[in-house]
Amino acid sequence: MAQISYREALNQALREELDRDERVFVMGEEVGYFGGAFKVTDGLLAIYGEKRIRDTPISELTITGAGIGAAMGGLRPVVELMTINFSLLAMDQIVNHAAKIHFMFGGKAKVPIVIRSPQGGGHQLGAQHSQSLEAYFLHCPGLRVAIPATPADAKGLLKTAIRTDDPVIFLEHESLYGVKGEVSDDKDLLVPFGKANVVREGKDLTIVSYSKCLYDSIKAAEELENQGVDAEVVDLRTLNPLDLDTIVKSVRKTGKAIVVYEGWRTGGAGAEIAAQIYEAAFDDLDAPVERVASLDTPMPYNARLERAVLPSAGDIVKAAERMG
Amino acid sequence: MAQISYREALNQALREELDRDERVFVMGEEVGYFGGAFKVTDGLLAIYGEKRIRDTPISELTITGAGIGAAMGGLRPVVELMTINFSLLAMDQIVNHAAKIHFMFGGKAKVPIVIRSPQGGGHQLGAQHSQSLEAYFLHCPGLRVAIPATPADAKGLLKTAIRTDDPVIFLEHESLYGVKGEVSDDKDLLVPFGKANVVREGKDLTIVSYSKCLYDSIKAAEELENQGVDAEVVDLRTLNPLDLDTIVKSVRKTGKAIVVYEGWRTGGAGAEIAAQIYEAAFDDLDAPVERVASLDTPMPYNARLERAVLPSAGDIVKAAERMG
Amino acid sequence: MALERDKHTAQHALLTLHEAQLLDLYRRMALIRHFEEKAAEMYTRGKITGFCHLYAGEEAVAVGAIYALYDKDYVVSTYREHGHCLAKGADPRVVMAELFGKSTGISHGHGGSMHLFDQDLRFMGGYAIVGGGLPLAAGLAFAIQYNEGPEVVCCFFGDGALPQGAFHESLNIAALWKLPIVFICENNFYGMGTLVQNAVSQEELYRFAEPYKIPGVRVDGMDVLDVYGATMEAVARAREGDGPSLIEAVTYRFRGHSMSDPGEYRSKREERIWQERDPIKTMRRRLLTEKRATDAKLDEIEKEVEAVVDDAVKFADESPEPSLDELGKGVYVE
Amino acid sequence: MALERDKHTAQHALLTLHEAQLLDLYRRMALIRHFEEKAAEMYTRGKITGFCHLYAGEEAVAVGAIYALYDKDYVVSTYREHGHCLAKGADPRVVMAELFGKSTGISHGHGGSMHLFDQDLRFMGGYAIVGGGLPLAAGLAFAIQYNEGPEVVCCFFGDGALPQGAFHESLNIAALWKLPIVFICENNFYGMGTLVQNAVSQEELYRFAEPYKIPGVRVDGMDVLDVYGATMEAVARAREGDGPSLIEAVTYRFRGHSMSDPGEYRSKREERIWQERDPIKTMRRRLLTEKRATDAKLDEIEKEVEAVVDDAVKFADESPEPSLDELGKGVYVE
Ligand SMILES: Cc1ncc(C[n+]2csc(CCOP(=O)(O)OP(=O)(O)O)c2C)c(N)n1
Ligand SMILES: Cc1ncc(C[n+]2csc(CCOP(=O)(O)OP(=O)(O)O)c2C)c(N)n1
Ligand SMILES: [Mg+2]
Ligand SMILES: [Mg+2]
Repeated sequence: MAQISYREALNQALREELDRDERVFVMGEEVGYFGGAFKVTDGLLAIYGEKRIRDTPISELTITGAGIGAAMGGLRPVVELMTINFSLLAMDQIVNHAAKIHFMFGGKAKVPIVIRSPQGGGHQLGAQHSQSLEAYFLHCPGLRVAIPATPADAKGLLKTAIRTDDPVIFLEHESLYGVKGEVSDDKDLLVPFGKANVVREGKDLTIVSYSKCLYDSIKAAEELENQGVDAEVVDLRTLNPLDLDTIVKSVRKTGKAIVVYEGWRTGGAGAEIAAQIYEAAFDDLDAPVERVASLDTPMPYNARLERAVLPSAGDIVKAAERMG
Repeated sequence: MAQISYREALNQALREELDRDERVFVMGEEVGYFGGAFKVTDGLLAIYGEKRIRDTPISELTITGAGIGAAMGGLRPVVELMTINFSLLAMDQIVNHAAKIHFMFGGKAKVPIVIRSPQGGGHQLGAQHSQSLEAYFLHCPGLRVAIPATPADAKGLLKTAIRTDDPVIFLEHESLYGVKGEVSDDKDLLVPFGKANVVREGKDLTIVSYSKCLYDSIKAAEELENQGVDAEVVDLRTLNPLDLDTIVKSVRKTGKAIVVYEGWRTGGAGAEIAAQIYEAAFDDLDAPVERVASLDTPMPYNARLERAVLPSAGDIVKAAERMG
Repeated sequence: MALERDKHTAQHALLTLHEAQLLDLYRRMALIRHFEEKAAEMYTRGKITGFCHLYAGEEAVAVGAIYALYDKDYVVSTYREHGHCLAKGADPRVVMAELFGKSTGISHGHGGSMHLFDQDLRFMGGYAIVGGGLPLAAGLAFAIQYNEGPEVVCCFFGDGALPQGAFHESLNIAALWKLPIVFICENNFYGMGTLVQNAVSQEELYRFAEPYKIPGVRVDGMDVLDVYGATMEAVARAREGDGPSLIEAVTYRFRGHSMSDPGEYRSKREERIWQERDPIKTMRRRLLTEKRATDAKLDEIEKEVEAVVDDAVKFADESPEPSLDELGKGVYVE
Repeated sequence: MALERDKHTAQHALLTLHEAQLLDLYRRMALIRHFEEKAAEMYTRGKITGFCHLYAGEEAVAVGAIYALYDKDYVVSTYREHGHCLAKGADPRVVMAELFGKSTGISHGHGGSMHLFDQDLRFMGGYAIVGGGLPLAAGLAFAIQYNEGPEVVCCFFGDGALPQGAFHESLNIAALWKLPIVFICENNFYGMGTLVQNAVSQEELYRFAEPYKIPGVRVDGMDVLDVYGATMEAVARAREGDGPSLIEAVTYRFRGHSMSDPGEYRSKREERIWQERDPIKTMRRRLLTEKRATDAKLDEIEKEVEAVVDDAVKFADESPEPSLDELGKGVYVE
């Protein structure tokens, strides 16, 4: 066990998998000489060389498609899209190809690709560089969606993603790279898909979240504790598969749920999670599920406006108060 | 008033708007000489010429982007994407550009573009040609989303879309082009955005739907009538803006709601609609909102499998029965 | 339209190929033609549904190009891929069964006419998004290079795909990394109803190779030997590590874009001119003129492939549909 | 790297431009340089946040090209667009205020450094998606053609955008429809840390014009007169209805990719060589040598623009932030 950052945890996962399996390679813009726009792949080029750490031109559609083709050809590509905003250029390859190929060809093809990409706002990068797009990938059967919040999960889920035979969209958060936490150096420790993590137990209220919002949720739970409200906090870790059991177990206990996500409120992943909570635990709910999310607006550059658009611990506390 | 098809209604809307406003033009693959892959633009080239009815190369990203640029340059483009499946190639221009430009440039730019596209399954076109992607556009502030079910709405909403100063995603359904209905020939009759239509009144159950699923909903309501269940059927017409008032008014009355949509169940527009129903009418609900949608799978080619994947009147009836 | 390439490649191929090989080329083209004609019939009879894009008229391209490949080489294609799939060695039975949507189909009835696939044959799929196959093909070529394998990838696409961004991105990456791939653009002059000169600012499509510094050639796509010869050169180059090539095969589809397209945008005259250049008739004439085959032998082949196709239809017809129990399954490997 | 174009265009421009015009060119470049240096300072002091991509070193490209335009002509740019926006006539106050995120900013504080826009100036925006501006620019040119207007569009993008599909699609459509547009590729050799030869299979980027049958030229992007001359030709062509051109302006950014990039991938030596080719110093030297300006006059201009930039900072600093009451508003026109 060592105290390392989310960034280092991802880097470690990549190294271990590159060491374990010759078929694993990393491809993307600036992943090599530059070490990654967020330095996640730092140092890999020196160890693994250009063959396995491949800088690409700025061609998101074809980088992604080539990753899919390489996966069909027997490799285990880890494609980095510099930020999720650019994945919109690759949606055809992700949704029309990666997600479809296994089924559409009758089960005989497989596409074991991992598409890693940071997302999220908070750095005054404006409307075209601050999006959280997990909802698009959640609404696409054939894809898996992993979205770690902690360094340990970043490592363990990335390793699982690389070993999975299905295409995985692996969503990091730009604000989390510096976050530190305990991470095992056991090379065989995987974090399984579809197992949520109850990071804080409580009996009065369930806060369901993932990625950076987990931290806001924990902070809110601490504030609520001062108000005498004992909140349970669930980190989903993967959105597909979704661990509804863990959510429902918690909601049955608390009778109240808040879903916290950074995507736009309308049509976001939280709408689906809320819908599933209602469907599975309607009679256990004392109040409608609250959704705390980003306002439905392109992200403004101005820092104060940006802060107000993003969901915060304060918003979660307010939602809890609304639920009485 | 005349009895015309959904296709003819769209064609009529285009003609009227082309006649009314010199700035309106139509652009897309096969819209000219071929008359549109679904013949929606049939006959327009002969009347308006190549300047205003513009055949394009197969370049969805740039056709869409050029439409946006033309809109910024003062025109009123109606861009046809041959089917919604190809919009995935244009997501960057739609989500990163069309939806952002007005806000991101401080309100001084506007993008009065209409992106028309048919979607949906049911014709054995397989996984890459049978999708319903409204959920992606719903989860994107800055866009409007219109999705007519009837010939009258097809015409009236398209005219509104063309006259609107915001970018509109206008979703047609491949199975509806031949559907006939009464359509006014009043050139100034617009169907406003954000006004749902209660197409059938009832007191026991609310079925909320749009596009092709409206017909399944009506059929289900008729079947339910035989079982003594009096269902109200609401056609949303636009998903953004969403007429929550009309939905909630109905649900308050009936205490039960089924949301029917053809997109994949998980993360679909129905999740958002359901979540909003709960949020606004939790205490009025006698049972959790039922969602009837497509199974979470790429579309199989085989007709029998395809039929089973798609939502049907039978599925709606079963959902109603589940609600007791 | 004048073909700028002289026919020495074709002539050379004719001289160097054995009789058995020449007959094999003929047989493959004839098989595809019969298959497509039968598919049209079955479509009309409602046995095949959805979109069905036939390859009749273009047989020389798939057959000539794929004949230049080894079994282990990969092929990537489009929705108009019956020909490529058969040329790569697929059993007509499982291809026809797929068109019929049967569980015995090459894609288990999940794919249909547009989505044939066979990993073992290294037929890596028909894709229905115009231009969608090019990035995948580049990725397959990357995997070969990564594994230092001897294989090459042959990627087919239409003239309609050329204006897609994926074309440019894929050629650039393939050229930049010297990937072992041959891009074959089937220029049949139309993308649906759009003439190539209304879609591309340059009618000589092979010239798009130039800026990437890779070879670009135009071949007579109605002449199986010309296609074969040019592909042999490009494949050799790719296999030696010298990177990709672009081949423009000028050809013509004898039918509409798909079974539902009457092709009203084309003149009868134009169709007649191209029908006279029928690749199968041309090959027959040449084999007879050069005395490399007899009429009797060629007739025998025609009969043989007719029987094969009839058998395929029978097989498809008698095969079961996929079970409803499978519903919602098969979406994930794990 | 040798510049293949001879300098007769630059020489010609020097001879035909009035002294006032030459000084104007100098002033514009000096203004941008001072603006960028002040922006760097303000970024370090935390007044500017987010991404901030400076144009120092590349001034000759924006200034030379935009000097060839009329006011009514359109400009489309990237996230590295302070220079283009100022060259198109924007008030440095509102540009600086935008960088400060103030409500008086040219985009009301919603855009920031990467998203300047002014409809009246026909500065149609800075876009942060590499390649994203090209289709928009083609659309603007389409609108001009549609209205039979006399305007042209000038679209700037980096070498890094060349491998994007949007480049190919936009050049093809522009060429096919003979749209009045000038594509200006600012080849500063790097896209972030990636050398152009590791991103594009062809280093002479202007050659990508060839297949589209449009003119492609390479100009010295450190020489404002060369850029001006070449753009004049391309603009004249576009205005006469003869369609688009591609200009590759070879240039160099004096700073890192953005304020957070120390640029470790570049050698000090390389940087020094290019600094010696500083477009402003070059112009000064030439004006003095050719006796078209005096040292005193040029010093006066430098002082003048310094004052303008100082005033812009003061304005920006004193301006209010957008109000929180606006939250969630401004997303739709209606
Ligand atoms: C991205 C995309 N856009 C549009 C279509 C609709 N479409 C199917 S085939 C086709 C024409 C393609 O022509 P070409 O590439 O020349 O191939 P051909 O049919 O002539 O073999 C079009 C526009 C599609 N399938 N994919
Ligand atoms: C589609 C997309 N991919 C990646 C990025 C990240 N990115 C921003 S600038 C840049 C380099 C662009 O280089 P170039 O076009 O040469 O312009 P320069 O910065 O040199 O002016 C990259 C990769 C982006 N903004 N958009
Ligand atoms: Mg074609
Ligand atoms: Mg650059």
